[in-house]
Amino acid sequence: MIAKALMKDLLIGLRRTFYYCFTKPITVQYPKEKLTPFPRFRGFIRLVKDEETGRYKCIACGQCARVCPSQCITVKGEGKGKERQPVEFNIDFSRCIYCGFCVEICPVGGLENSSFYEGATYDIDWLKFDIDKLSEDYKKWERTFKK
Amino acid sequence: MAVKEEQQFKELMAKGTSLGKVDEDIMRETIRTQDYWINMGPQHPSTHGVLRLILSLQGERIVDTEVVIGYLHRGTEKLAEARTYHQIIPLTDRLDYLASPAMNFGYVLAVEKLMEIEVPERAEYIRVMMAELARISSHLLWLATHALDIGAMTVFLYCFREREMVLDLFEMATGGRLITSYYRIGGVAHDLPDGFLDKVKEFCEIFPKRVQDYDDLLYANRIWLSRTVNVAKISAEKGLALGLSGPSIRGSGVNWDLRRANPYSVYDKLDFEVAVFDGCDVYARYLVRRKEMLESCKIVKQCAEYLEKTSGPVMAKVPKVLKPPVGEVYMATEAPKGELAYYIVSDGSQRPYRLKIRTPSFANLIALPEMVKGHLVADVIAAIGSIDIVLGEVDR
Amino acid sequence: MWHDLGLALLRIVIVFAVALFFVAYLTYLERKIIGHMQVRMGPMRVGPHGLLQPIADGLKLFFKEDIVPTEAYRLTFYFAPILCLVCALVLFAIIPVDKNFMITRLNIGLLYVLSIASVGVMGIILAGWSSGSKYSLLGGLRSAAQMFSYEIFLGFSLIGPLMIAGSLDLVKIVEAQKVPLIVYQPVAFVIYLIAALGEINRVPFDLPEAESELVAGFHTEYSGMKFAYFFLAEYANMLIVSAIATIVFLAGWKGPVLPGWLWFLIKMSIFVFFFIWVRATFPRYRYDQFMGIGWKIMLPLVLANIVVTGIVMMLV
Amino acid sequence: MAENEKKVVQKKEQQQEEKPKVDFNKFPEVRKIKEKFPEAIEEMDYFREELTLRIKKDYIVKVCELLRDDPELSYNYLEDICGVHYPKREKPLEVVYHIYSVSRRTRIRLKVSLAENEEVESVCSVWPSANWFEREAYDMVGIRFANHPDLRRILLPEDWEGHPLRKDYPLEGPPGYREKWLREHLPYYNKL
Repeated sequence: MIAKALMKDLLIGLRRTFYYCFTKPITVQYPKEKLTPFPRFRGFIRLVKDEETGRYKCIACGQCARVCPSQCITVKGEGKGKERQPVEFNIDFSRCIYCGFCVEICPVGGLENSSFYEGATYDIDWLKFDIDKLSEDYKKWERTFKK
Repeated sequence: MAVKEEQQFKELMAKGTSLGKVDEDIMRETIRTQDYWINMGPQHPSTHGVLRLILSLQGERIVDTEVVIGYLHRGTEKLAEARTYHQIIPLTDRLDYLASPAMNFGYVLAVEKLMEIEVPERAEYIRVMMAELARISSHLLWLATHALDIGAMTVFLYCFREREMVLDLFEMATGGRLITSYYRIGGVAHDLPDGFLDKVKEFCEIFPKRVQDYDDLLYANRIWLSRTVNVAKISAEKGLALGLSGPSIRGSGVNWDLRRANPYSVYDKLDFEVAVFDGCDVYARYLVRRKEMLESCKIVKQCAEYLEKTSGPVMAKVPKVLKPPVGEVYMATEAPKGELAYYIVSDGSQRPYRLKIRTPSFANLIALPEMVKGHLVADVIAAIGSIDIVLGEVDR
Repeated sequence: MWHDLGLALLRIVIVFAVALFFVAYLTYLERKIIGHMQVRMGPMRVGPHGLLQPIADGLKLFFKEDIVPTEAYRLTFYFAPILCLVCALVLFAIIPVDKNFMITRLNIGLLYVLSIASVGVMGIILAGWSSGSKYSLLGGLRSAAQMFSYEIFLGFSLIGPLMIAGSLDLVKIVEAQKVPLIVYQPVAFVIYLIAALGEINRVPFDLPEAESELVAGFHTEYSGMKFAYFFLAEYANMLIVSAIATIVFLAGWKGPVLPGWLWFLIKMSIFVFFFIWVRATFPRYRYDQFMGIGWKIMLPLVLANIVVTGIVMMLV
Repeated sequence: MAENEKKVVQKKEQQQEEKPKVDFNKFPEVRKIKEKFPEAIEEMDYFREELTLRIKKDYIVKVCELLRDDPELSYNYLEDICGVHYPKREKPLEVVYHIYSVSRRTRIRLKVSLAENEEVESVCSVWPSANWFEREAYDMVGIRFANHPDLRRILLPEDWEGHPLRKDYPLEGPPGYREKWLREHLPYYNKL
């Protein structure tokens, strides 16, 4: 009763906010500071090139295109057996839902999830990635966006 | 004019709400007044998305509520009929986007039940852990927005701080923060990364202390109590008849948690309490979810301890092309918001013949008009918050 | 004569410039303090630590499109925010910041404050009514009931101190306090604070604009500068209420060592901080509960306070 | 690998065929219904530990009331009502009820088959929560419920044509819909 009259319940709350008034903020000032995503983060998809030979790891088997729930991948390949390479590989990131199924199903590890996530753009064509753009270093994408 | 109003009034009385007749005493207390219609939503700060309520008011007192939904209808069930069993997983993520692992969980369990797939135990523990983390994150977001609706805006950011920790855990293990798509038919996508379990344990240590923060601001606060106690009451019997499930019905004293009642996965091996409070009001539902967060934290801890000791496969041997037998299953799981069930009709092909998703929010929303009848406008907000709806789930 | 007029004008300019500056920076201060209480930073982008934020906000609001709903009563719709702001700013005229520094000294100072404040309420009611929107109307209705009843408690809670001070003149009230009146009148002080929260629409009593229920209450339909007027009026009222509390309960500019105006500002900012602090902490009352508190708890308390004060004064 | 898969599938199919005969009289639900309404049950099935009863259309409300009110059964919670469209069947529409007993923790599935023009009695009087589920079944599959208090569309707009979850309803909307939509929005979507 006395506690209620003295508004103890309210004072507890006031104490809590006052305490946090002097602690360090936990927020990140986004465009200035950025958090690095975890290695598994599913960002934009990249087409991996073999570092030694400079050829695509992809063998254009088309499994990624088939498994894609939003059907945003188109693949065309040339050559036979081990020589088979993609000549056309398009991902429409305006449709992509970043589920990672294509990366998961790829039998040769030809695709990977980069940690690039800043895909907001005024130009929707920018999101339609072709084979050259897909195999670029993803840090370059950022520059194209900022332009 | 007066005669016409009287006529309208009588018609309205005869029509009643969609669930029953309006209590006439509430309708006109002492003075004769005219009804006042107000459109709450689909764009309104506290309808948690695109819910639209048409309230008819006497002053600020609610006479009748009509709930209009469908603004977020994406045709998930139709889409599912055109996709393979595997491709449906990302669709289920987007039902309750605040607890997507729990949404995946129900679906993969349903397909596994249909195909009789035995899932490795380690995978089961990982799934349960993720689902419980999702429950914590969903309840945190619920508490955040519920408190914000009632005006306590600081709780919002405290809750988000802890939710961020859970999302970080999700990102670390699954690669997605909100839309995890982590579960697979027969297991999970990957094993847990190194150092993950330590982070989980750290979270389990910190979290109960942080709950104290919210308690300081809400638990005994007289304003919070006066806004929630005896508001939007619904009895157990009525609640069940109106389809309430999950925390919403446990706040009315019904001890019914599908994790205990019909244990699935490894819930029967885990030690946790079902949170039941019998206040029947908004405050009781707050208490239920508050306790549930702490219980989920316990479950996560147990899972982490188990997973630390064991290793093994996280994926059962499942054919790449899934062709379940002809038949139908109904798999109900306890999602953060209530009973989530998938009803799959299979015709033996790669794609489900029919996938009906019974979502908790949809069923819980049916009880809203009954709850808020006779209350004030401000209580509608509290009631919506207390049944914890997500429009992605309501409209599917 | 010209000399006096010039001096008066100078005072007016100084007081209003300082008042508007404070009002503008009060928004910044509020966002910053609440930000830190919520473990975030508040405004950080415009200028160092977001110090130019109020100016940026002002510019933005100035260039915003001015929308008038078709259902609105145009004249009152335009007039209401101006009424609100003018009523709030006019009150600064009699605030004695220091013994000799004020625009004008009225011997009925406190009465003037209470009466002008109740005119300011009309602005809000008119805004709610003339917007032609249902949410605004509900907000206006709420504010009508809320403010009229809370003015009663605000007035009554000041009567106790006034009996001791023996004057309505703000300067005399301060000079009559050898010890701050809060010592003699703690109940009146608490009631004053609560009533003040109700009077200036702050959490936990911000029902006229309860954003989660009524979107933005009486100013739902307002945009651009008209919205800014309401915004400024609200914060100006907050300053006024704090200033009155300082004068009546904390002995105004009196204090050792430091100059009087600084003491005044320090004491005032304590109240301002308190109002912001409360906003960060508490949920919002429901409309009927709020009125219940006023009429069932505060009115008996404040009347008892007056009676007790009177009896004690007779005996001593 | 592929052979393995085939084997697994074959195994599954074999299991399917070897489905053991179930003694349906061991279920109290079946006994009680048979006792009271001997003609009500058309067909019984037991698959993946789920009991399915196909009920004659006219009996559905009576059976539901029995299930709810009988103290031994006490099916007090309606989980779901769902419509399924089987265009090849003689009676193309099917309503599926999932009912749960909170006290006994058991579930039962009832089914009602309907021809295209037939109506089924609404179970709103038994469980008020059926209201929205039935509206949804009407909206999505086009099943009409008699004596429903308020049978309108629930998810789709009032003026929508057709019932999307029917099998003959194309995935991309009604024919011409997409073109019409594109024509209306073309200035904005030109860039797409």
